[in-house]
Amino acid sequence: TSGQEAASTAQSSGPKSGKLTIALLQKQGDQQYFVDEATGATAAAKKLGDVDVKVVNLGTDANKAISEVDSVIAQKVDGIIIVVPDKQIGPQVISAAKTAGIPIMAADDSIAAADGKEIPFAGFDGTAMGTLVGAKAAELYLKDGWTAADTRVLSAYKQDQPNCVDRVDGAAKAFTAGLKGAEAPKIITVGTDNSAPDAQNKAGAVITGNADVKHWVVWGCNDENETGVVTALQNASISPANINGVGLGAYLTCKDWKAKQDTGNKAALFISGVEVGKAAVTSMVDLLRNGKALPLKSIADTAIVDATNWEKAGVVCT
Amino acid sequence: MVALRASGIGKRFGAVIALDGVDLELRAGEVTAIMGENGAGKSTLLKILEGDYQPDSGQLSLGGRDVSFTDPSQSRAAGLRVIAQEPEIVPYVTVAENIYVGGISKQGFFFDQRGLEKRAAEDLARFGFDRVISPKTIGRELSPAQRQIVEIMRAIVDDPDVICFDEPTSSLGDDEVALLFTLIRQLRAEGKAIGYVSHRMNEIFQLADRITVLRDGKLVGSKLTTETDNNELVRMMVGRDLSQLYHRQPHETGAPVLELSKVDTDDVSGIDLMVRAGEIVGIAGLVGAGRSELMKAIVGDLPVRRGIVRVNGREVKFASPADSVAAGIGFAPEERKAEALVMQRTVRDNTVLAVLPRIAKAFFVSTATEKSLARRYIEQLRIRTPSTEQLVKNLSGGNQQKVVLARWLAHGPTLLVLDEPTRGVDVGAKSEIYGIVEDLAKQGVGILFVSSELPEVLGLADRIYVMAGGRIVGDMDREHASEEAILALAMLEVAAPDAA
Amino acid sequence: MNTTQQVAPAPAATPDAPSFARRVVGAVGVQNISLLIAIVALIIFIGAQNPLFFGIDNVRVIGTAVAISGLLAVVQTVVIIMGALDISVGSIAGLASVASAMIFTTAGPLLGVAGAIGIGIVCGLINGCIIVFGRVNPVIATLATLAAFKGLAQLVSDGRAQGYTGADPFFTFLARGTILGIPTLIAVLIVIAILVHVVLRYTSIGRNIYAVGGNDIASRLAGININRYILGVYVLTGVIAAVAGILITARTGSGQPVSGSEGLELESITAAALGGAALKGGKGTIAGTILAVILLGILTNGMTLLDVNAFWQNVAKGALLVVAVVIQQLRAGDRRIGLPA
Amino acid sequence: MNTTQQVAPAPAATPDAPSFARRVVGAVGVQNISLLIAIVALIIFIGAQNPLFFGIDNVRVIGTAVAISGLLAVVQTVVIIMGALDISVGSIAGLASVASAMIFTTAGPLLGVAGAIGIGIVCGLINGCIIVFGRVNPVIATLATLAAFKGLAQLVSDGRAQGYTGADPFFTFLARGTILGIPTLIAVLIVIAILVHVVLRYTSIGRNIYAVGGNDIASRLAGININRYILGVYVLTGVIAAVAGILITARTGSGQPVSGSEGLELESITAAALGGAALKGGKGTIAGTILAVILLGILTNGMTLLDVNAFWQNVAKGALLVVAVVIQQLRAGDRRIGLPA
Ligand SMILES: Nc1ncnc2c1ncn2[C@@H]1O[C@H](COP(=O)(O)OP(=O)(O)OP(=O)(O)O)[C@@H](O)[C@H]1O
Ligand SMILES: Nc1ncnc2c1ncn2[C@@H]1O[C@H](COP(=O)(O)OP(=O)(O)OP(=O)(O)O)[C@@H](O)[C@H]1O
Ligand SMILES: [Mg+2]
Ligand SMILES: [Mg+2]
Repeated sequence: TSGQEAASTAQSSGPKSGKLTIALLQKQGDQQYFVDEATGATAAAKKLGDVDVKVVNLGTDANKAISEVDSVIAQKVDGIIIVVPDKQIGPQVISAAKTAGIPIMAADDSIAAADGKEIPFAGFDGTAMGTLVGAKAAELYLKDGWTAADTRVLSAYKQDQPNCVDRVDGAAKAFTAGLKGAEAPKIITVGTDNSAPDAQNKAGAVITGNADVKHWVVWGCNDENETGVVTALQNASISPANINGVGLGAYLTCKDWKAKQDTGNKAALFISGVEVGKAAVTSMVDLLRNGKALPLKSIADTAIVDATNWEKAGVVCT
Repeated sequence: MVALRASGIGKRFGAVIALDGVDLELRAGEVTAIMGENGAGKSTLLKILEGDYQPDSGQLSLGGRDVSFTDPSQSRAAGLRVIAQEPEIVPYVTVAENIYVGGISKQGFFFDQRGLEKRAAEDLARFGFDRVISPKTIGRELSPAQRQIVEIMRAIVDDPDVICFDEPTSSLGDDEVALLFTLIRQLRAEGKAIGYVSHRMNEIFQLADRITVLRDGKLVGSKLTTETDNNELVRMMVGRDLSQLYHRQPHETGAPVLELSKVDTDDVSGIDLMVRAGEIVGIAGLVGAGRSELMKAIVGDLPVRRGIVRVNGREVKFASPADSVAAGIGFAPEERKAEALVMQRTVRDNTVLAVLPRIAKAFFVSTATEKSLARRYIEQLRIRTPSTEQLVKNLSGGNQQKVVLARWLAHGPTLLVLDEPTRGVDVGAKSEIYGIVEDLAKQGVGILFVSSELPEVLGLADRIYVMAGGRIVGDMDREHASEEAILALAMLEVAAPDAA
Repeated sequence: MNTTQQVAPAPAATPDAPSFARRVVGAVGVQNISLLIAIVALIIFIGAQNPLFFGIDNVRVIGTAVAISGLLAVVQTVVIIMGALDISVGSIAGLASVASAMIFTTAGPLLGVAGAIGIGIVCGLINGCIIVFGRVNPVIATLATLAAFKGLAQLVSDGRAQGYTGADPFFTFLARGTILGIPTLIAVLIVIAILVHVVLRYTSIGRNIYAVGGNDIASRLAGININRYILGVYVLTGVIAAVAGILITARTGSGQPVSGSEGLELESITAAALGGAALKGGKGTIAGTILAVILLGILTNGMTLLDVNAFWQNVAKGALLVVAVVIQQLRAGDRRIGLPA
Repeated sequence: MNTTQQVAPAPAATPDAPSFARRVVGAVGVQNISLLIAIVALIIFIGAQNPLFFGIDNVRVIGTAVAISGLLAVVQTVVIIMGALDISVGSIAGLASVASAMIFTTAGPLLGVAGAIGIGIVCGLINGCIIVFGRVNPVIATLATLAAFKGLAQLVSDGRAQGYTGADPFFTFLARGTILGIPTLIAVLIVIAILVHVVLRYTSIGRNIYAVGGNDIASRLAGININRYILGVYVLTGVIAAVAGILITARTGSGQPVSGSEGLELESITAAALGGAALKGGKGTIAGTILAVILLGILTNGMTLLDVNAFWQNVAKGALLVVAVVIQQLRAGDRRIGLPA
C-alpha cells in the first residue's frame, strides 16, 4: 500500500466506561520538570479512579517519538498526551492518532496537523515561557538603572533544540519590548549542551572576552544554563548585585534561595509540571468518560518567583 | 638460467644497516640456500624481493627484466612468492580460505565455499599435507606447524616461478619436513627457482644446490653445495670455527623439582613424568603429540583435570601461570610472537617482564637496573640489537627468540620449561644456548624442554620422554636413546586406534 | 604414516550424521542460539504479562521501530568485521535527513533521495580518505567527522527541522506504506540485510572483508588492496546511513539535523557486538546482528508495554545486555584467558 | 668470539652527543611535539584576534573547564593502554554526583565524598567483574553499565538535581578555592595526572599495564595476574570518575544525575586517542593526553571567545581533530600499510 489510505477515522465513539489507559509521551522524560509532570498525571489518574497512565520517555529523539506513538496505538490506549521533542513532527503524530481513532492532545509544546490546525493543548509553550522571563529581566534591568553601554545579556542554550530556540527568542523579544524604549544592551548567545558545567565553561570564555562589562543579564533555556552562567560570572568575581539572572524552572535557582545565599540568580519562571500533568489527564478523562471536548488551551499556572516567594508558589526544592 | 637477480641491495632501518650491497642470484631448477647468523639480513632481503620493503639502493631483475615492486601484490603478479618467517593466519575463516586468501576474487565474484574446500583438499593431497591439516579447520585453531603449512600452501597454489622459503621448517616436525622436502624437490624438477633460508645445517646439505652466505648485512660469498662442507659454512657465517655444538659437562642430579603422576588434561592423559634438580629432560614426539599442551598444563596455563602435580615435593594446583612463576617455574612458549613477546615494547621491557616485582623497590623500578640486566643478556646471548631500547618487533626472528630466553634466564627459575627453545636460532647461538642450559643444570636448575629437532633432544637431554597421541609412550636415558628408537616409539603408538 | 585421524581430528569435517539438533545449532551458530533463546524467553515473559504484545500490530510496531537502527547496525557490522568502526553514522544520517527534506522542498522527492544518498557517498569517502590517506585510526577519524558532519547538518538547517514531507506520496509510502503486506520500513531493512548478508557470505568481496579484518598483514601480503576495501566499506556505510536519514525524514515528516539520529552510533555498535561481531575484526554475521536488533527492539517495546519506568528501563537494558553476552560467552566455550574479545 | 662488536653495533647506545633539538624531541616524543605545535599555533591565532585570551583569568577559565573531562581522559588513557575501554565513566560520575550531594545533605561533606568514592569503587568492581568473570568484551560490558548506572542515578535522585552544596565550605573550596594560587579543580587534575604518570612510567604496576595491553597472553605466561590488573584498573577508573562526579557537584552546587556527565566518555576517549594512546593497547602517555586535553580546551574556549557559532564549532572541532592526527601520523613516519592503528 502507499500509506495514504484514507483514515477510516473511527472517531472516539461516545463515552467509555471501565478502565482507561492514557499514554503520556514526554520528551526529556529524565528531566525534573517532566518527572513532575508525570507525577502530576499519575496522581490525577489515581484520584479519578480506574485510570492507568503509561509514561514513556522520548528523550530528544523525534524518530523515537514516532515509534512510541505507533507502539501505544498498537497497545490500544484510550488517549494520548504527547510532549513532542520537535514541533515539526506534529502532523505525523496527529495523523497517526487520528487514523487509529485515538484522541490526542499536546502538552508543553503545541502542535498542529498538516492543515495548520492546532490540537488541544495543555501547558505553557516555549515562546510564552520566554516572554515571561524576558519581561522579568527587563523589569530588573530598569529597576537597577543599568545602561546598555556597560551591560551585556548572556543567553545560554542548546542551539540545535527547537524548544530552546523558542524560549530564548521569546525572552529576547520580551526583554527588548519591556525596556520601554530604552536602548537594549547587546545579547550574546552561548551555545551549550544544556548542562550546568558546560554553561559554566562556555560562559567563562565569553566573560573573558568582555572583561570591561559591568552588569550582566542572564537567561537560558533552562535552570542549568542560567545557573551555570551565573556561577561563571560569580567565579569571575562579579558581585551578585551586578548580575540579574532569571532562571527557567526554578528547580536549581531555588537552591541558592533556600540556603539564603547572596546570588545573581534573582528570579526564575516557575511552571508547575505537576499541574500540567494533572490538567492534561483530567481533561482527557473528561473527554473519554463524559464526552466533554478537550479544551483548546489549558494554560497552566505559571509565576515568576524569587527568593522571597518561591516556597509559597509551590516550588519543590530537593 | 638466472630467474631472479638482485644486485647491490642496500637497506637501512634508522641506524641499523640491515643490508649493504648484497647480490643474490636464484636459478631456475635450483635450490639456493641463503645462510647467515640471526640478524644477518636474510628476511629483510626476501622482503625486499617481495616488494614488502623498498630497498635504499640496488636493482632487481626477474626473468631478465628489471623490476621494482612497491607492493607484494606486484611481485605476486610477476610470479614471485615469499613464504614469510612468521605465518600470518586469518583467524575466523577456514584453512581453505586462508590458503587462497587474496586469490578468491580472481575466481569470480561469487564465492563457492564447497568448491574452494574441494580444491584445497586436492592441493593439500597433492603435496601430502592432507594428513596434517583439514581444509575446513578454522584458522585460529591451527597449531604452529599447521600455520606454517598454510603459509607454504598459499605460495605454492599460485604456481609462481620463483619461490623463497624463510625458515619454513622451524616449527615443523621431521614428518612434515620430509613432506616439505619432497615438495621442494618436485618444484625444482618443474624448473622453479627456489630460495631457501634455514638454520638447520643438515637440511642445507640435503636440499641446496648452491649456498649464499650473508654476514652483518654483507655478502660473504656463494658456493656450490658440492664444493663446501659444514665447517667452512659455519666459518663463513660466524667468522670462526665452532668446536662442538653440545658441551656435555657431567652434572649431578638432585631431588625431584617436578613430578607428575597420572595427570590428565583436555589434550593429554595419564602423564607420569619427573624432572630432578640439575637434570635436563627432553620431550620428543611428532607434531600434534600434545607436547605443547602438556607444558602449558604444567605451568598452569591449561587446567589439569586429574592427577597430581608436585613441585619441589609439594603438591600444587596452579590456577594460572602467575602461580607457577611465583613457585619458581619459567616457561618459554613455542609461539614467540603470539604468546611470548610484547612486540611493541623494547628489548629491555621484554627482558625484565618476569622479574619486575623482584627488581622493584616499593613498586618503583630503576631504568638503570633494567638496562644493565638487559645488557647482560644481550651480551650473553649475543642478541643483535642496536640498544636495549630497540622495539622487539624490529629484531630478526632469531634474536626475538633469544629475548624470550633472556627473560627466563633473568628470572632464574628452579625449573625451566622450554618449548622449542632454539626455534629459528642460528648455529652459533644454538651452541651458546646449549652451553647456558647446561650451566643452569650444573647450578641445580631442572630443565624440561620440547624439541622437534631430534639431534637437539639427543644431544642435550639426560633423559628423554617420547609422546604420541597425548600420552607418554616411552622414556629412555641418553645412553639408550637413538633417533630410530624415538621415532619407532612416536609412530608406533600413533598407529594404534585413538590413543586419546 | 597413517596418523591422519589424530593429527587433524576436525570433527566437523567427518560427516558422521550428527543429531538434528546439533546440525541446527551448527547452521545458526552458537552465539545466535543464545540470542534466540533470549528472544524467546523475553517474548514469553512479556506476552504472559500482557497478551497485546502478541498482536500483529505490535509486531509491525517493533519492526518499524527497529528498522532505522537496524540498518545502521547491519552496516556497522560490516565495518566491524573489517576491523574498523564508524562512529559518524548518526551524523551522516542527520545530514542526509535535512538534505533530503530541503532538496525535496525545492526539487521533489526523487532528487531529495538522490541528493541525500550523494551526500552519504561523499561523507563515506571523506571518512575513508582520512583513514586511508591520512593514516588516522578509524575510531578517531569518525569521532572527528561525527562532530564535523553534525555541525554541517546544523549549519545547513540552522539547527531546526526542515521542510514537510508528510504530504508527499513517496515519503508517505516510505513511512507508512507496505510492500506485499510488509511495512516499507521493514522491507527496506530486510532487503538490505539480505543483500549485505549475501555479499559477506557468498562473494569474494565479502570474504576479503573478513580477511582484512582478521589479519590485515596476511591480506596485504596476499595481494588484497586493503585501501580499496576500506574506502568501499566506508562509502557503503555512508550510503546506508543516508538511507537511514531519508527514512527518518519520512517518519518524522521533516528533515531532522540531530534529533532522531544522535546516539545511533552506540546503538548500532551495541547491536553488532551483541550479535557476535568481534571488535578486533574478522568475525561477525548479519544474522547475529539482526537477532540482536530484534532482541533490543522487543526489550524496548516490552518495557513500555509493561509500563516500566524510564529509569528502570535503563537499568534493565544494561543488566539484560550483560546477561545475554555472559551467556553467549559461556556457551562459546572459548579459553577464559586474556582480555575478552 | 670477537664478532661481538659487529653483532651489536648499538649506535644509539653510544652517546655520540645528539643535537639538543633531537634530545628534546626524544624526551617529549614525536606525537607530543605535534600537539605542542598545534597548541602554540592555536594560541597565536586566537590571541592575535583577541588579546584578552592571554589573560591569567582566561587561563584559569580554561583550566577549570577542562579539569573534569581531563580527569576522565587521564584514567581513560590507563584503560586504553591496558587494551580496554570504559564507556561508563560518565554514568559513574553522574551516580557519584547525586550520591555525594545526597549523602552530604544528611551526613556532611566528608561522608559525602567518601560515599561517592565508595560508589565509584563498587561501580569499577562491577565493570571489572563483568569483564573478568563474565568474559564480556570491555566495550560491551561498559556500554551496558553506561545504561545501568545512569538508570540507577536517575532512580536514586528521581531524575532531580539533589541537595545544595553551594554553602558548604568544603565543596566551595573544591569549586572555587585555590591551593598555592592554583584553582583547586586544576590542582586536583595536576596531582592525579602526575600520580598516574608516575605509576605508569616508573613502577612495576604501570609497566605491567603496558605489557598487558601490548600482549595479554604473553603477559599472562610471564606470570602477570592479568585479571587482577583488569579489576584494579577498572576500580581506579571508578574512583577517578567518582572524583569527577564530586567536582561536578561542587561546581554546580547540587548532585546532577545526568546533566554534566553525559557524553564525557567520548570526550575522554577522544582526548586519549588524540594524545597518542593506541586503541589496540600497549601505547599511550599521560603527557600526551594532557596536551590533548589542553588543545581541546583551548579550542573550545577560543571559539567561544571569538564568538564562533556552536554549529561552526562542531565543524571546526572535527576538522582540527583530523588535521592534528594526520600531522601526528605523518610525523611518526610509520609504515603506511594496513589499517591505521
Ligand atoms: N623494521 C625494522 N626496523 C628496524 N630494524 C630492523 C627492521 N627489520 C629488520 N631490522 C634489523 O635488520 C637486521 C636484519 O634482520 P633480518 O630479519 O633480515 O635478519 P635475519 O637474517 O632474517 O635473521 P633471523 O635468522 O634471526 O631471522 C636485524 O639487525 C634487524 O634487527
Ligand atoms: N591453538 C590450538 N587450538 C586448538 N587445537 C590446537 C591448538 N594448538 C594445537 N592444537 C591441537 O592440539 C593437539 C596437540 O598439539 P600440540 O601443539 O600440543 O602438539 P606438539 O606435540 O606440541 O606439536 P607442535 O610441535 O605442533 O607444537 C593437536 O591435535 C593440535 O592440532
Ligand atoms: Mg629472518
Ligand atoms: Mg608444540
